Amino acid sequence: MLVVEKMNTFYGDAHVLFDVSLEIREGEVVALLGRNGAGKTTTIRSIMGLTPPRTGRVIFKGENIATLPPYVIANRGVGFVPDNRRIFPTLTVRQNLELARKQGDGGKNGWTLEGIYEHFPALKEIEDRKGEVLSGGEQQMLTIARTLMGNPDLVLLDEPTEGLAPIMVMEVMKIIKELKEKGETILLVEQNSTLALGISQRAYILENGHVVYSGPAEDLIRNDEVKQKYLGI
Amino acid sequence: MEKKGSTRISRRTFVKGAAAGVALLGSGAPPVIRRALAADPIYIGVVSPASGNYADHGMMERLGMQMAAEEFKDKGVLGRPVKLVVEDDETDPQVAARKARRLVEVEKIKYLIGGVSSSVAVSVGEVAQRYGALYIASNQNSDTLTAQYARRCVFMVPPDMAMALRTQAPYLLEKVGKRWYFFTHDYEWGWSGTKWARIILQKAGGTDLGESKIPLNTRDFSAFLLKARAAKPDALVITVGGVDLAALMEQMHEFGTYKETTLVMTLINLEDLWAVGPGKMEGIYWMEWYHEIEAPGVKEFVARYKKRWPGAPIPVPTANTLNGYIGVRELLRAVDRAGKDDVTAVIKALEGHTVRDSLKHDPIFIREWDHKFVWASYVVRSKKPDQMKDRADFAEVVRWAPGKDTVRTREENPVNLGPYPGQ
Amino acid sequence: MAILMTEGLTKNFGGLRAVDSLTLGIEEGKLTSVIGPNGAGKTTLFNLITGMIRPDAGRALFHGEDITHLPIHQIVRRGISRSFQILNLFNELTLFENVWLGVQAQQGHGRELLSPADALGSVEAETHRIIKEFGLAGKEEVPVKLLSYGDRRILEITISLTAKPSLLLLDEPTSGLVSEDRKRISEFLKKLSTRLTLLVVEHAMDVVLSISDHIVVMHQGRLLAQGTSEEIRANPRVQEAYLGGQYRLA
Amino acid sequence: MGRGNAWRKRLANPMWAVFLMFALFPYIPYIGRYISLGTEVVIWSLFALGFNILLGYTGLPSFGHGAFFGIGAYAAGIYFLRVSKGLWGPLFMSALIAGIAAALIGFLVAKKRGIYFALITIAVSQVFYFIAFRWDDLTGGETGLSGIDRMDLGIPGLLRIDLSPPLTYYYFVLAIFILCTLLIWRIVHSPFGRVLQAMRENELRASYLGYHTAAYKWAAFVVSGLFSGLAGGLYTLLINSAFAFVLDWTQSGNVVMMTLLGGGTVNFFGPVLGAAIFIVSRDLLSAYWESWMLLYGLIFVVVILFIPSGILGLIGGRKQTVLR
Amino acid sequence: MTEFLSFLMNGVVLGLIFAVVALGFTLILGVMQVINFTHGILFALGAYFAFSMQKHVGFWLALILAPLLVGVVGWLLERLVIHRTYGGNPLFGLLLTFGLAMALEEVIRMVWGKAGYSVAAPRFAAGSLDLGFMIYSKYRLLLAALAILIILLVWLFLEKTPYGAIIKAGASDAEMVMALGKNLPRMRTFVFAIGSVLAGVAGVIAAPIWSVRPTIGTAILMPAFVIVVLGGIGSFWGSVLAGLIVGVSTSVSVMFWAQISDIIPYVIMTAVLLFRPRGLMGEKSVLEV
Repeated sequence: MLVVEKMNTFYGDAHVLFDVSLEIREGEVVALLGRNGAGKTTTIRSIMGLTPPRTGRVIFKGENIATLPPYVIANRGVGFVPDNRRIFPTLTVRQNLELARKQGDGGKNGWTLEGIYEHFPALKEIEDRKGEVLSGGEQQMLTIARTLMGNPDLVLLDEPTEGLAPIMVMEVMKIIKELKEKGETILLVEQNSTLALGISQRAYILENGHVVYSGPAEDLIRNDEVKQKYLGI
Repeated sequence: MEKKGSTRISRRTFVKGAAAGVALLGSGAPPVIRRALAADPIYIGVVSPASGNYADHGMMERLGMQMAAEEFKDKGVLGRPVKLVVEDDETDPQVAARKARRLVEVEKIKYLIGGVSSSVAVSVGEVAQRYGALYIASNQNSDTLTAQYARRCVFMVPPDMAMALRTQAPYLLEKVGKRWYFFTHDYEWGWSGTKWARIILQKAGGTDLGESKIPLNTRDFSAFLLKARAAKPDALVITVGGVDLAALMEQMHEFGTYKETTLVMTLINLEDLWAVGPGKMEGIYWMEWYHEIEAPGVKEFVARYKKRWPGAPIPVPTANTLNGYIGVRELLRAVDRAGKDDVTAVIKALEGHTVRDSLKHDPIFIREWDHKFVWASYVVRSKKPDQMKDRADFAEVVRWAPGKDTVRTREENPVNLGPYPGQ
Repeated sequence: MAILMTEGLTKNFGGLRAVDSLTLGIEEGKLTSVIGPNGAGKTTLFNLITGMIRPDAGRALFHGEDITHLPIHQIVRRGISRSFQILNLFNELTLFENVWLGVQAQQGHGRELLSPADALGSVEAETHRIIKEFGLAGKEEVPVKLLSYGDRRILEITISLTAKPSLLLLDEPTSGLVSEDRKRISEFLKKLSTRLTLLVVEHAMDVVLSISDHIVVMHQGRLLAQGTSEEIRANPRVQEAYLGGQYRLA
Repeated sequence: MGRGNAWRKRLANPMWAVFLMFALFPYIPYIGRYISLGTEVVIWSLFALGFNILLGYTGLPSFGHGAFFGIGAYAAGIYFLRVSKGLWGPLFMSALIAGIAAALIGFLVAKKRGIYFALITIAVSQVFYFIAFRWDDLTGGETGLSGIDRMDLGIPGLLRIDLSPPLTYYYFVLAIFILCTLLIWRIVHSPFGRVLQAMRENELRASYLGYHTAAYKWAAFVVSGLFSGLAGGLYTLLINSAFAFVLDWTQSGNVVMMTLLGGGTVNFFGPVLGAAIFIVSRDLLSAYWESWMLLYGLIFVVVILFIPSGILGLIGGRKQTVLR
Repeated sequence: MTEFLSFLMNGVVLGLIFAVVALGFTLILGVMQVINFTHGILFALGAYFAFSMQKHVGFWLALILAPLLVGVVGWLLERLVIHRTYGGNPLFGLLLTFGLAMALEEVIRMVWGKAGYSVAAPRFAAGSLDLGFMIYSKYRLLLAALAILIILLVWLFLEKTPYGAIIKAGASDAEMVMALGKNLPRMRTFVFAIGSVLAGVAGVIAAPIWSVRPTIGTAILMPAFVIVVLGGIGSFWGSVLAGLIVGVSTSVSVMFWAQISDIIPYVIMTAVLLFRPRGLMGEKSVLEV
């Protein structure tokens, strides 16, 4: 579904991603691991067109989207869940969700507002509250739900458990698992590699902007040497 | 009510024509005479607003200046052709000074004319004095140009505010009443209007109901109008000009102020009335000049204007036009009288001179000790829209006073002009 | 004796309590590490201590003096310096100039308006000395934005040392570095800890466990546990609560 | 010496060429006749150089610097007319009073940065504009002050130079300009000047090195105000008058534009080039086309869109850092 | 007392016009972070368009058409040049629009001439009305009603429509809006056009009382600017409140000390900024670096 070929990305003059190549197949959950500053978030931003790659190709559903503006990429079916939630603080929960709705139905799961509320009953209860007053867990749930409202074919999930209480971490992981079961295609960026590997089929490791490892998740779980070297565990 | 659609289309072509005319005078003369005029031209530098608050006034004065210059097209002055060089002062004294310096310093021009706002006149006068050039302030009315800012190299064409009020105030006391309220534009010119009015009012034992000082660039006058209304004056004596006046008149109309009290403008220009349009203000104005007065030569002058500037934004000459015309004409005549192209000689030729064809009811006398042009001015009463015979026919003249009766005397305004340039 | 004490330090961001009544003592001469998941409040703690933001409650004492409301430069002059997780350098200036500015600040020449900056011999000499000490010699004239990431990481620490602090706060000094560089930094930190007190936020557990005299574990703005490497490794609360049973400490 | 020359390389020194060009200006055919335009260019160059201490070196976009120029202009005029007729007195006062005003305003803005800094400086300069218009007893209101003579330069009994001819005044202004330029050059290359550049690059880091950044910004503001005020004083003596119009916010915009146009963010002499182009082109344009403002405004647009680092930046300077 | 009431009333009317202008200004500033110096010119264009149209189409139609035309001008400006400054240093936008404003003012002079014109108030609203406690201009009452209506419409638009939600979201996190599939460039153009329409409509309704001149744009710009900063960037009710404060303080100070009436807004603004840098109701200050 998504093929990233030799992507090079810069921040100003600084070269951040070096020939990054990835592949995600339909219905797969792929983990993207690595230390802080390894380039995980930049990879996601580059795919999304927020920090467009200078060279390389991003093939989504057979078309190169590397040079398209982010809103076109989003409308082609890529969903983005940012790492620091980025709820719109002045809008209510409901407005946050409705905002993300797209024209046409698209997407195989056909998420609607009702469907979202059914799936995230907690959000229904707080639908008239403004984004700025939500707790961290509520915000995280909302940001995932908001992306689902766009009925994406591919979800880019950036550090969904960051800064959450353990109980919320479990909650969020449960949601991701459910999404996986519903057949969503997911690229999951996580600090917590144990958690991420637990639900992924395959994994990539980034180190200083280079892909240094790729392979099935089960292999990586057993490969202590690689984990020690690149993930510090 | 507004019928400007047709004039506006022709306006741009008109402006173009006017600009071309200014650039090169004398070129249309017959070949023989042109050979005679082959000498260096006499240049006059015009520093006049083409942008800024008084742009419309500037346009009107330039039309008059050019008419005067064209009178010398055939014979020239001292056998030399006449050229006007026009610079935009942007209604900004600093820019005006820069332009004036440029004219004097680079173009070596000896004669300057123009200046609608008093600050511009002061700054250009300053340049003229420093460089030993001659400056004719064509259209500013503040008293100070012939008092604290009086200079040997500066002449002032229009009547000043002392003359305005000494012409108008007696009429008001006689016909309107003795309870006055004042609107004063809060700067030099505004103060002098109210000052002279108050002096006359006090002498006549009238009641001074107070004053609102109106800051420059006021857009909303409603507060002042309400305050004035509360005082219930017989006459609301207004010395407000420029940008702000149109808005003031508009709002007086809106608040119906003219129904409750008589509005008195200590100075109004036809340009301002034209901008506001007929029927917006009823009252008594002082005007320097009016194109309908029955003085010798006025009809001919108006006809000439209409012929020369068929597409002009205002179809009749205004006081600004007249002053521009008189300024350039008298300057050139003075050069001719002096017999040489020399500033001191021309100043001397202007000083003490009397001009018979003034287009007003009395001749102009150019006083040698303060360089003031002493001539008449007029009190007019507005016409109702249905009485107007055309759109420019705003008023009827109700009184005039000769300049010599209203101008300040030497005792009132002792000034010393200093030495002649180069002495 | 604690060189730095925080007493009930609290900071809220909107509805989020980033640092929650944190009371902590940092021992003089030791290397203390602060660990905890992203969002635990570590960087906020650094910002509070160094005067970048003001706490909503509580205070920080340095050598017994309340520094809570001092401006940044005053705190720096009292001997607290820091590095940043996200590189915070003068990017358009050269490496030399970056260090030079720090040395000049320390020597107090900044108020001289009319003397040529190039003539400050002592600043220049000290700058060269420091650049050499940190193994950056030869790159003096390179604009910082063109340096390699590793060099910039090292410069980030170098420049914070020019203030000659007695307490140095390092926010993820090895963030984004490759293994060799990380080793270089850990050794360097170890050496450094013999000269001054260090407070380090770090994610790389290998670094943390090998260099720390003392480890502080934060979670959700609170102090979860503290102790030596061994104690933390053995602490069931840390294992249970912070690591949620799913993390595994090496 | 050796290492610090990075700073120097960045500003390859065309100073002597600039001085020489100005010195020879009156002898250039045709435009050399226009001495007072030349004088104006020199004065505005000084103003822009002073301003650039803030914009180019400290990275603070003051959008109200016309206020200091105007305050200097009035200070010179008022001192001359009210206190004492002299040459140095008014000039000294113009720098001093503008410096004091800058010290007061600097107090308000020293902790601000970026656009926010611009906003407050615009607002404050407007207050001075209105004061100049309203306080007629002091400032002459709308009519301004005039009759401010240029007194002779000299030591009593020894030397007298009459400054009233435009040419002698031109060289007098040029002499002051050269002195001030050397001084400003010195300041931006002093330890202090480097702290300013450090703050421009990264204010937070500068304060973590132990610099009291607010105090440095304040000082930069005051120094910049002093030179701007002196330029205003020289201007008053040039036009022998002072008007409230100099305090208008469009004037403040003009000095920003001059500085950017020439390349003040990349080169010490950018402001000088900018001032020269700005003033001369304005003079020429307005002499030949009534609607010159149209072209003038569009030049702004073109400069911002296509050569934001100014002309010297285009020719090849360090990538500009202030504006992006 | 009656006198004071009339001054207050005037201040309110003045403040409402200011508020409409400032709302457009703050919308553009809040969403695009551009300090739009052309806003005054857009106001002036509204007045001039209305002046040219009213003779042919009457007051009400001009009230609709003129602002729309201004919106088109704003749309063009944004598409052609202003959008290029987004995301860069805000100073660029400021200087660019500064130059554009200069050029456009000259265009007004070239098209409509240098002189001013008066604009007639609609006949049904001419003259004054006896309110019992005071006599007041009918047109001003109409103007106040229109201004309030416009303010409410803008509020409803921002609060109750999906477009409003997108605009508000875009003001707080433009990138995220884009990542959710919204065409941000188009939305920004749209917001610029809406801001222009607001400036234009304020120009239309203010024209009959201020008359039109090429310089009215410059004259309205500084008050708008003060109001936006005073009220807090991007704050809807902040702008309305600050508009009223500026209007009322200007008007009422005339009663006591007319000379300072135009300094007062700046003094209030400076004082507020000293103690509350984000303005009266600013939630987040986009201007603080």
